[in-house]
Amino acid sequence: MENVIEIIGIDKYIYLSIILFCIGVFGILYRRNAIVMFMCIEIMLNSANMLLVAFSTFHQDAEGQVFVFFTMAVAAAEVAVGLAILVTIYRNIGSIDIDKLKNLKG
Amino acid sequence: MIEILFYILSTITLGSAALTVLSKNPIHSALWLVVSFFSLAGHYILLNSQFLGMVHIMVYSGAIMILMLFTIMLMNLNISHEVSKPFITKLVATVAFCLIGILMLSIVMRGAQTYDLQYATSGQDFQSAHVLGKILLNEYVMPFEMVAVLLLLAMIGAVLISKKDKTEKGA
Amino acid sequence: MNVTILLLTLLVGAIATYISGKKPAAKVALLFGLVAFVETIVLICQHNAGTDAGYMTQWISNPNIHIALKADGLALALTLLTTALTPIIIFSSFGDHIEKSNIFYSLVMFMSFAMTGTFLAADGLLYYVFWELSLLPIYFIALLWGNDTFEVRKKAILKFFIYTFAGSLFMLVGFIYLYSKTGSFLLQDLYNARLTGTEQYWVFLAFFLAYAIKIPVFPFHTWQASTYEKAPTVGTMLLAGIMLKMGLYSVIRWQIPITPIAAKEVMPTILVLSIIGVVYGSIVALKQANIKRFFAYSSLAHVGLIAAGAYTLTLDGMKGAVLQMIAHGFVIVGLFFVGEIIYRRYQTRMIGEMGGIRQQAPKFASIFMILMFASIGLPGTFSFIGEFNILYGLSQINLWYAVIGGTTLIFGAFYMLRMFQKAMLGETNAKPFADLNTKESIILGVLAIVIIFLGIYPKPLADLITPSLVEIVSYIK
Amino acid sequence: MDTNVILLLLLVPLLGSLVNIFFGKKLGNGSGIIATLAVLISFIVTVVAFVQVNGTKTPIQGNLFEWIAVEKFSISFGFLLDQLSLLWLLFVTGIGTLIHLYSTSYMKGDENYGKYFGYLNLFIFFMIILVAGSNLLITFIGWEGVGLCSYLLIGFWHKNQDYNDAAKKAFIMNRIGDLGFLIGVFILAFLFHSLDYMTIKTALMSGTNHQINTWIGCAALAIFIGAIGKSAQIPLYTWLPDAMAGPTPVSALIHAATMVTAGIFLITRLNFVFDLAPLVQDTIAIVGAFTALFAASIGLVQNDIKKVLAYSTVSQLGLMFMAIGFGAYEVAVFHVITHAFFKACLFLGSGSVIHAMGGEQDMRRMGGLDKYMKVTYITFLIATAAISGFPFLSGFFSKDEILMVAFEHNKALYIIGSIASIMTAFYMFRLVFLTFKKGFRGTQEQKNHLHESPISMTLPLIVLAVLSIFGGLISWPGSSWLNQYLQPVIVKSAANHPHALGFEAYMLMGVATVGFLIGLIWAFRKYIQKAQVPQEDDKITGFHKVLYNKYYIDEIYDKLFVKPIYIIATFFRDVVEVALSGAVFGLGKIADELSLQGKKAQNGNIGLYLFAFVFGICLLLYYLFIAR
Repeated sequence: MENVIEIIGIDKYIYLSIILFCIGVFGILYRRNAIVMFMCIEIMLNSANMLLVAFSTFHQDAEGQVFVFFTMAVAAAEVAVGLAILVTIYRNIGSIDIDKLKNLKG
Repeated sequence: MIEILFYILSTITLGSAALTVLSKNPIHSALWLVVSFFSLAGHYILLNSQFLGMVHIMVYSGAIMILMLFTIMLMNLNISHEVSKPFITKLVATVAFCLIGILMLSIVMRGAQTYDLQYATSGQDFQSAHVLGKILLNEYVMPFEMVAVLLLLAMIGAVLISKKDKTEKGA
Repeated sequence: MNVTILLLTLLVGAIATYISGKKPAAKVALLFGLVAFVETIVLICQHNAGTDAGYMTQWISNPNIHIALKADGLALALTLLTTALTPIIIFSSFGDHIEKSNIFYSLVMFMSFAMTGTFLAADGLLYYVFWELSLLPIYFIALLWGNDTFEVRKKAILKFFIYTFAGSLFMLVGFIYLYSKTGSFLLQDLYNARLTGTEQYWVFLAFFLAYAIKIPVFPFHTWQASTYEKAPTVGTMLLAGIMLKMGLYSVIRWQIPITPIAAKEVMPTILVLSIIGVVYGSIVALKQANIKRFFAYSSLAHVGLIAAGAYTLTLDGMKGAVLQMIAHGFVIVGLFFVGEIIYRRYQTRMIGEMGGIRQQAPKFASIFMILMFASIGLPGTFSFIGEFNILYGLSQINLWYAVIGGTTLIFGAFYMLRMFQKAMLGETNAKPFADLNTKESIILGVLAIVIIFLGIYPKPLADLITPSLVEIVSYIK
Repeated sequence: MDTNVILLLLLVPLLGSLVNIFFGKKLGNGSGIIATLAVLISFIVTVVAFVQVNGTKTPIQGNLFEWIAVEKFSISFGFLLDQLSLLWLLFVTGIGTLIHLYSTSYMKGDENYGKYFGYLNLFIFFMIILVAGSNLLITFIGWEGVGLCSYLLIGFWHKNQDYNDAAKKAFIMNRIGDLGFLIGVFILAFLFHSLDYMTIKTALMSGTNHQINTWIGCAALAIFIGAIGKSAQIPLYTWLPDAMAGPTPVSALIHAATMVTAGIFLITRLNFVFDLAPLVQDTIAIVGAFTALFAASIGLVQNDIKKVLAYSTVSQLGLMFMAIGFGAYEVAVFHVITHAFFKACLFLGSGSVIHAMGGEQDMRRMGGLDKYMKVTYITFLIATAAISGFPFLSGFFSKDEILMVAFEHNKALYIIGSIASIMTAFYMFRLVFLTFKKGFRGTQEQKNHLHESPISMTLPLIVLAVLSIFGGLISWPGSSWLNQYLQPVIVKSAANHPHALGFEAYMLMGVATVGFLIGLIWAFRKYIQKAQVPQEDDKITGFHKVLYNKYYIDEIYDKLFVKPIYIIATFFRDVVEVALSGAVFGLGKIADELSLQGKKAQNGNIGLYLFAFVFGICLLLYYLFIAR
């Protein structure tokens, strides 16, 4: 089977993941709904994941994919805890608008 | 043929990601994100990482997104009562987006000119579930176990955090 | 016997004083102070006989830090100053009512320990630790037992603490840089570090900030007068008598030999600063109303001259500086004690509220006069030896330094005599002034004898310090 | 043996001083006797040493121990008793003994009687160190030491703040000179790597090193400044008249006979240095001449008996400096000695008068005292005649020699010196006439109190008067014993060539005598024939007032130096100190302010943090990948 990456070109994957990542960044800056921001974080994580997979294929090495594995696990844990926190916040102040979370004032 | 497939998938990925960000309604965002994740899984399969693609669908589209949707519904956020940010914020967000995008792209492009890319073709099997499993349980057994503990802890933590503090309320 | 025993004596003294309780605290402290003094004498005798009393052992292997104590003549001379003045200072406060006296005297002993350690340390980090350790007791002594209301003195004392501490941090940075270059904090290794001119320049500056504030060199002196004023007299004596000398000693021991090239380059600037300090301190002293502030500014002038001597980088200037350090230590402790004696009788430190004391207390007046003339460097007193050496060293560099620095002769006489006239002379004061009691006579008598004896026969001390200084000068060349 | 002589010489007065200071109260009147004996012993020792040195022609030398060591040389506690120092010691201890004796009566009843003698003995001790030191720094000990004693004795009655001011002024002005001295020491040390008189002399005599001449000049100038301070020359003379605040015997001993001549001594001691600095010598001569004239003109109108004598001292010292400036060291020394005799006599005589008058010093309140105090009057008259240049008294010879030397070198300075001499004759006889002649102008109470002083006071007067008469014999014109005696010490002397007493010399003597007569007659006409009495202070006008107020020099110094220093001191204290302190606090304030501003950025707005975060990442990326 021919190497897919050779046909498409690793650079295309890099560009794709960069743009995806930037969309994630943009979302985080653009939105103020905490859950949507979470989603954006997932997008960013996924862009990194995809690059890992692409390079794993590029180098014909499985280790990159192992890391994707771990990333997913960490992401899952993160989402679980993060959402729990959000729920608590919502329960306390009735909103998950991050502009209202100003208790971190110095 | 594969290239076309790649471009189609990429378009779906980027488009749905953008719609995730831009949708007013969080539920729509979530749904668009699911689309994005599915397309990413498509990329994985395109890259011959079928196992990873499946895991991705299960974890992200299955577990994580369901979790999020549930949360949204729990909070009754289906209507878009999010106050949109002021114009200046949006502008700055766009500027930041362009800036970081251009920066990263230019870095990569500069790099691309100088590197002579060598595509490795060993022909060996390196990404089947069989191989991955062996690596995970040999070389990476320690982190693997750690991840298990992490997930357990995350679960306990999530339960603990979201639990209503009865004693405090009672007092 | 080696120097660790001396240090341990002082440390144990501090602990024992604390444990002993309020009543006997002063006596216990005095006892340990005297023991330490005797030990110092023994050490000096040993040193003169040719035995090395130094001590060295690894402390931490990585980073490479040693407990290294170097007991050469220079260090021993300054140790002698510390251990000689400590009992005197402790004894001078006998009979004063001091709250929680065990803590107080314990802090005094601890400070003596830290300062002795600073003088003896031959490892950069150990030295730095001692250096900072000595700051803590004086901070508490001044803060808790000082004059004026707590809020007022807190401001002054905190300024002093932060100021000196901030300066020392630069020194620490300097040491860390040196360590990264040489892989050792040992004095000898640092001496042998071959630094380039620019590196030396920065290290020199880092050290200079620490020392200039401690000494203090004009214009880093602003903590001095207010701290002296607010601290209790015991604290002021410790500060002016010994602690200032830490800075001056360090200049000679650490700064100059480690960074000789930079020192040579910067020398004129620092000499000018020091000499400005001499003139400036003298002039400001003229118009001081509080006797402690007055002595503080006179100290500024004297210390400026000492710093100038140290920075001449010549054997004569440095020798003069060391001798003058010791002389100034004795004299200024005596003068502050004189101020304290007046305060005990009149409950004032304002020079304007004194006057006409000589008539009532001739003994006191005589000793005050001896101290005063010692302070202005009359030949035959110890101060003259140092002053002469310093001015001679300065004159060998550029005569004008000696001329301007020499104005201390004139200004010193001017402000001192003016103060003496206002405080002591004139019509008999209406308020009674009891002449010296036995304790006070002993203290002042001892100081006066030391000052005059060493003024006539300074050779033992000069011989003690000369070989070390010759070695240091050899690093400069 | 030599060391023992030196130790004996030094330690006896020191011991006397310590005993008197520590046990003075217990000794009572005994302290005066002890002190006098101590000086007497020193005098005897000096005489013995003098006889020995005069016989063997080799100086007595001794080093006690090493004192200060610097890199290139060391300074020992060494003493040198050669012809010059022995000569000086002779009259220091000799006159010292007499004045101690005088003081035992004069100070009787003072509450600090013991301390007074302690200080006086201490002074003798330091004076011996000054004179006998074998190197410059030992001399400097004495130099500062006598200044200290002068301070202590001027301010002896320390209840009076004016006296204390005078003492302080004396010490500080001396210190200005001392700085000059020290600078001179440094230059000499730099040039010769030694401070030993002998070593420097040898180095200079053998040396062919001509490029050091400028430095030699500087050293000479610096040392001359030291001498100016101690010997009260322009511009540092104002302390000496004020120093009259001390007890009169002190004025006689310290401020007339011994200490103030230390400047002459020092320059004579270092004559080999000054010989190489002709410019400095010229300066000395000019300064001396002008001081002589200046002080004499002030002396013309003073009404305080001691002030007149003080200005006369300054004037006479000026003449000595003039002689030194011409390189005629032995002439100056000669005048020092004769001056010591007659000026001590004058001061002691005035002390006797003041004693009799119960502390009154204003001549306008005196008059007609010759009837009450015969001995004082006669001795005073003799001394006055001597100082004014009455032919064949001691002052006539010494002053005449100075003027002769001046005539040889510089006619203008000769004229100035002569005018000063005429003025001297005038004000001295004015003093005598106002004090001793005509009727008594004081209160009745004072008149009843008038009495001749006791024998312990008149004896010194008589001895000194005799010395004033015959003191001139030691340097009889033409065959001077003094010149020969001092020959080993003085390298090159202007007066060394045996001047045959030619016509010129006789003519000058004649002129001097005429000058003396002019002064005498002027005073006689004014105060005896016309019986004038000086006006009260507030009636004095015109130039007379300027003179009476000493050309306002004190006021000028006050405005020019003292006041500005106080202003600067206040400025430093109130402005600079506050500013510096503010700068330090300012650093703290800046930190405080920064943190306040920084706190505002930490406003809890997560959106803002995120923006900052992203832009920070952008910067980092830019820096890491593009900028480098």
